[in-house]
Amino acid sequence: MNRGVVDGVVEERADDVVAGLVDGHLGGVLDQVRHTAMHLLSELGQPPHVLRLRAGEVSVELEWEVAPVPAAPPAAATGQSPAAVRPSDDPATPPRDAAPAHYIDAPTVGVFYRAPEPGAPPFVNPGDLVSAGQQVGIVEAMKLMIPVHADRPGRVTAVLKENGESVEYGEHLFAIAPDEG
Amino acid sequence: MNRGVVDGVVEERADDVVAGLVDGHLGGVLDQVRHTAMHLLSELGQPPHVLRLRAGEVSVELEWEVAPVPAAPPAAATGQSPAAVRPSDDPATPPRDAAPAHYIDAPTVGVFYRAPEPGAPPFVNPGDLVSAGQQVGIVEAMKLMIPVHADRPGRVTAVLKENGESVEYGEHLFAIAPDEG
Amino acid sequence: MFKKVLIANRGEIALRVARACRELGMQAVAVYSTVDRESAVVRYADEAVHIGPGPAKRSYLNIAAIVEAALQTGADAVHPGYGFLSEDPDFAEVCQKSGLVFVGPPAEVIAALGDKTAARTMMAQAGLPMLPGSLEALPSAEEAQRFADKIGYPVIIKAAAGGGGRGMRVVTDPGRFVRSYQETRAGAQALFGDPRVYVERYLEHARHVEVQILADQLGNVVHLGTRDCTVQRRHQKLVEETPAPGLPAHVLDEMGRAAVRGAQAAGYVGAGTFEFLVDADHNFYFMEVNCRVQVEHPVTEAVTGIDIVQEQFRIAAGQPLAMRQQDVAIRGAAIECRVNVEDPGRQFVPTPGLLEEFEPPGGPFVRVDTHGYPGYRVPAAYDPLLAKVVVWGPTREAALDRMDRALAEFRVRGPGVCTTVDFLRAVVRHPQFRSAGHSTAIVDRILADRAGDRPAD
Amino acid sequence: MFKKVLIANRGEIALRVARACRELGMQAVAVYSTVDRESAVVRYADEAVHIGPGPAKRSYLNIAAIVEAALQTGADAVHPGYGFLSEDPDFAEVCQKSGLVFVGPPAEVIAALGDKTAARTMMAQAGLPMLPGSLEALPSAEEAQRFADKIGYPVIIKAAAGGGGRGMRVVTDPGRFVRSYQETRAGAQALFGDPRVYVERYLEHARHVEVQILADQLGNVVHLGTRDCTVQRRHQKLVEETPAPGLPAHVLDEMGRAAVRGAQAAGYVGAGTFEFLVDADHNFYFMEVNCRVQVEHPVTEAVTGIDIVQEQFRIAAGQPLAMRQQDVAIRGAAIECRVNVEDPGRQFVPTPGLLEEFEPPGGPFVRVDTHGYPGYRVPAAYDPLLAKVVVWGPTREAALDRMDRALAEFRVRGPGVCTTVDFLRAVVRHPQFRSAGHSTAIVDRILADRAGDRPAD
Repeated sequence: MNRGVVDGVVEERADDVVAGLVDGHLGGVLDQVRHTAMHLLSELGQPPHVLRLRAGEVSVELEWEVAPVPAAPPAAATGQSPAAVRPSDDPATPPRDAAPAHYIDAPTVGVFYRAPEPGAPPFVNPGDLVSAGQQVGIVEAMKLMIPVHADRPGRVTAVLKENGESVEYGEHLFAIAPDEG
Repeated sequence: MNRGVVDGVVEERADDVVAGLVDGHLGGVLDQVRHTAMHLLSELGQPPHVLRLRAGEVSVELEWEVAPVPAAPPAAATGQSPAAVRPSDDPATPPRDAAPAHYIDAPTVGVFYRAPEPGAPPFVNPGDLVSAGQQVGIVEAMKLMIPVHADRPGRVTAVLKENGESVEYGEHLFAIAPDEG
Repeated sequence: MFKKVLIANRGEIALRVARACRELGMQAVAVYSTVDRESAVVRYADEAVHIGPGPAKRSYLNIAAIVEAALQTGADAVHPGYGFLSEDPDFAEVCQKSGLVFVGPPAEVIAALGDKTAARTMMAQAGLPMLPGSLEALPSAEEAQRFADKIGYPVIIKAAAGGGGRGMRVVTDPGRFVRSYQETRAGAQALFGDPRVYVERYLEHARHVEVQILADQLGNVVHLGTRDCTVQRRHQKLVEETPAPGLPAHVLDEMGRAAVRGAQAAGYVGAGTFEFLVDADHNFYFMEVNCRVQVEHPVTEAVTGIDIVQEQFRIAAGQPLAMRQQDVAIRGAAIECRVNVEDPGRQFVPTPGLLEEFEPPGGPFVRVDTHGYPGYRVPAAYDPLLAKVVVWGPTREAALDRMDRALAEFRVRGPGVCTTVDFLRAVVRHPQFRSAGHSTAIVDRILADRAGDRPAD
Repeated sequence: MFKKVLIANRGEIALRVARACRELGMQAVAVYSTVDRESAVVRYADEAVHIGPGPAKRSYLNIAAIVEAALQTGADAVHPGYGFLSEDPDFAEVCQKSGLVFVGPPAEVIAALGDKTAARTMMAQAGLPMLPGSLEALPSAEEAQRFADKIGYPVIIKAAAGGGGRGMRVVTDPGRFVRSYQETRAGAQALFGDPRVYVERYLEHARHVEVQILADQLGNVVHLGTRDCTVQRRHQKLVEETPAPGLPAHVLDEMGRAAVRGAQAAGYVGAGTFEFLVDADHNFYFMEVNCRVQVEHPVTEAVTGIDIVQEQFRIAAGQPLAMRQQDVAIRGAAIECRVNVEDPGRQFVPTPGLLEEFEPPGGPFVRVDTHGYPGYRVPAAYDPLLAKVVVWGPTREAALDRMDRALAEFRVRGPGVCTTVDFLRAVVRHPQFRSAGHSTAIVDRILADRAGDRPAD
């Protein structure tokens, strides 16, 4: 599960709000702002640690302290308290600018092979550039040779499984970095 | 489930207040802002440690001292929010100085009688002053006449059960106000 | 017995099988799809293998992935549960070829009984009573119509490759026969990739009664009595009970003996179910054989004291049956209610979601099989069965009172989550059900009554 | 039957009784102390009355408050459960005088059997086997010593008003007899307000075996077989099972018949238990009668299919027993483990508190009786029993394997909360227990073993 830090900002054109104030609809604006805030939170796959929302004269600002994860939270608690589901996002760490590593995963349960046949050179090695769709490995399941393809171009930064190793569905096989070359 | 100390501040520049008082508008805004803040809190799955809410000249700022979050018990997962469990968070309410009403409760399950015997005048009536230890009623359980005593001096402000009414253990029988006379 | 068993299923039955493994001292391997990562059996089993994404086609129906998982974990047997691959002869065969014991009948038996016309022929030869109908598929509309006219209407047109109530059409008006025939063939082609259909007399208001059998590899077969599964909605069973109420003992005995004959004729091995239709005069007719453990097997366990899943393992391990027919004693009555996450008020639309509160019933003579737990998020990807509440009583009446008590105790709460608990209570309280005078029509009647009560929404 | 029943108890047994009320179509009234405000039976019952503060003396032992609550709510019967007022003849009498049916034996029967010397005399006259001992209280130390010397050491000095293992002393050395005699008298005076003591031969390594009986108001008495309660710690039962293992069938039958004779002699009415000690040669000796439903009654229900609490109500309502002795059939074996909130690692100190996580076991042939639920706060005021896990199996071995499986499933977690689950697993896995070669010494042995394993803390 990706655990980034989100920072949401929404703006409305101030004159609408001023109009709202003049018409004495400030409560309505407040409601709109509140609803927008909740809506935003509900849409974020990941709870933010800061939320700032301003609509002209009306603004909301929320900050969540990063709480330590309760030891073995009861199942009932999981997914309910935003802070609880985030292990240890350190607020000190600046938001990453570098794109996170991308992985090529096992398409099925089976045995992972790096080369088309025993003795042959591997499809790819660390440092190689790969293009989208290029075959980078094989997973054998019940005598079926299922090709593993790169789903995007990039540079192979790591091979995460041994040749001939058993893998489950979805296990990371390769790490890929977008190529800046 | 106390999640920490609450620190509520409401900032208003005096002239705004005057302005508010003059057109009576600001007071309404203040209320709306407060309600919006409480509403917002009640909607958040996880209490923030900072909440700032501004509407025009009115702003609310709340900060919670962060306490380690205990694993929420399933029971607490029933939509309870800090606001819901701590109504006293309301920053707009001044701390009460008036002592809360005191109650004299039923000492057992039984039938409540206000008078020593049928036709006799009641031990006490609303408005009466009572002294600590004074008998104010009877609860009959299995032919046992169990006296009800005032456990502190004060003025009877209300009789909360009818003569001859069935009561459970601990039910309020009388309301007592400390006597300022 | 086996050292390690891979459970090729999910939900409550996967947990049920894992419990049997524990009790028999065998390790259990769970397989799971991505959305089942948090499922009860995954945290229960000794090992768990992630075999694919949510869609069953790529996980619980993915033969290669499952067999591969079994080989990787060193399992020596595979239990298929019910549904999914449990009656897929190819899966059984691949397991056998891969050196894994498939806990179920041999592939060829599954194949033979899976073809409804072949099964009908086999059982007719074994002397089981049949509804008037064609033993062969009827390839031409004319031939089929002639046949239907002969046996008399209403008739039902069924897919040879069908089963479980899918791909059937009832015809009352001879004038509409040809059209229905063509529709059914088209549907059969679409559903099962096999257009063959056959025709038989249709019974209205029949009771669905099935017989549980156990057959070992040495040819010993016993039956464990009957189950009535008449309370259905769109061919989905909601309430099952044993013994089948309102039928004379000699009829129940005849059905049991017929099932045993049929199993012997088919060379059946394992736990299986023979389904019959019973008409108002207590005549019974063979319908089909289910080559798996049934959802409703616990009611039979409750009255016989026989653990059917454990017996499946013993049989698969080559052990002879421990009991003879005269050792099988039926005590009292048992009822099962299937609690689904569905909203009966909205045509039983599934209502998956997070179970914030989950407290199943307990106490005397109550058994609950469920994969639910507080905090479990019911995925939308699979069938809505959440829990089976099973009660036993010395009499059917006592069991019904107990079921009503138990259902009332069931606490399930979560955003957007509904269950069928209240609806099931309405069923077990319904006078027609209590008097065992019900037919397959009872669910629609209750729904109509409730619709009457409910303000239109 | 009754219209409304007041349940004069708390915890799992109050819920057990409330369930029986539901199943029999009777309304249930719960009574609760302040600390039990959130208890399961309060939310389960049709009505609940707050009868007093936490201390039992002012709530669950408060006769006036409970009877008053019954009258206020219009109850026509009172079920006392076990413990608290269940064997208090005064309570039974006040109920009767107040027009409430007391679900238990008549007050005078409770009184007669509550006096251990009177009970011993009665049962000796009824021909039940007795340990060599005094039928009368022995008022003087000299007389008592003479008697002890006659029957031979070791002897045990017991309070006439005692029971449940309280107020007893074992004497091995005749030289210490007089001192122990005086200590026991003093203790009896303090505990029961009655100094009378008697002396009997003391059996070491005996088995505790009891017989469950049912007696109606017409004098019909049946027994429901035996229960072995040998696994105890400080006279507190931890594990119970039926039938009592390792005893020949004819001995079990004799014990059953003896209990029936004793019940008839006492004019017993209701459900009751006759406790015996059994020595290594399978001789059994009458100990005492419990005039209430036992904590461990579910194991008997599991093998007989008879709902003992429902039978209590039928008997109290004046109905004749529905079964004769020959109708009582014992099927298989059943075991109960008492799960307490205690820390076995710290001399079983109680560990009450909030149950953040609470998931009892389920599945085939498992029954759980508990008042626990997720979010329940176990109060410190009462006994630490949280749940009873009961399993059934066709054999004792199968039941033991199932119990191990079930205990492993039990999830209880909360700040400071410990349970005896792991300790109970150690018991049911212990070779001496599995071979039924255990005596009352087994608990201390296991504790010693575990102390050895555990790093000192």
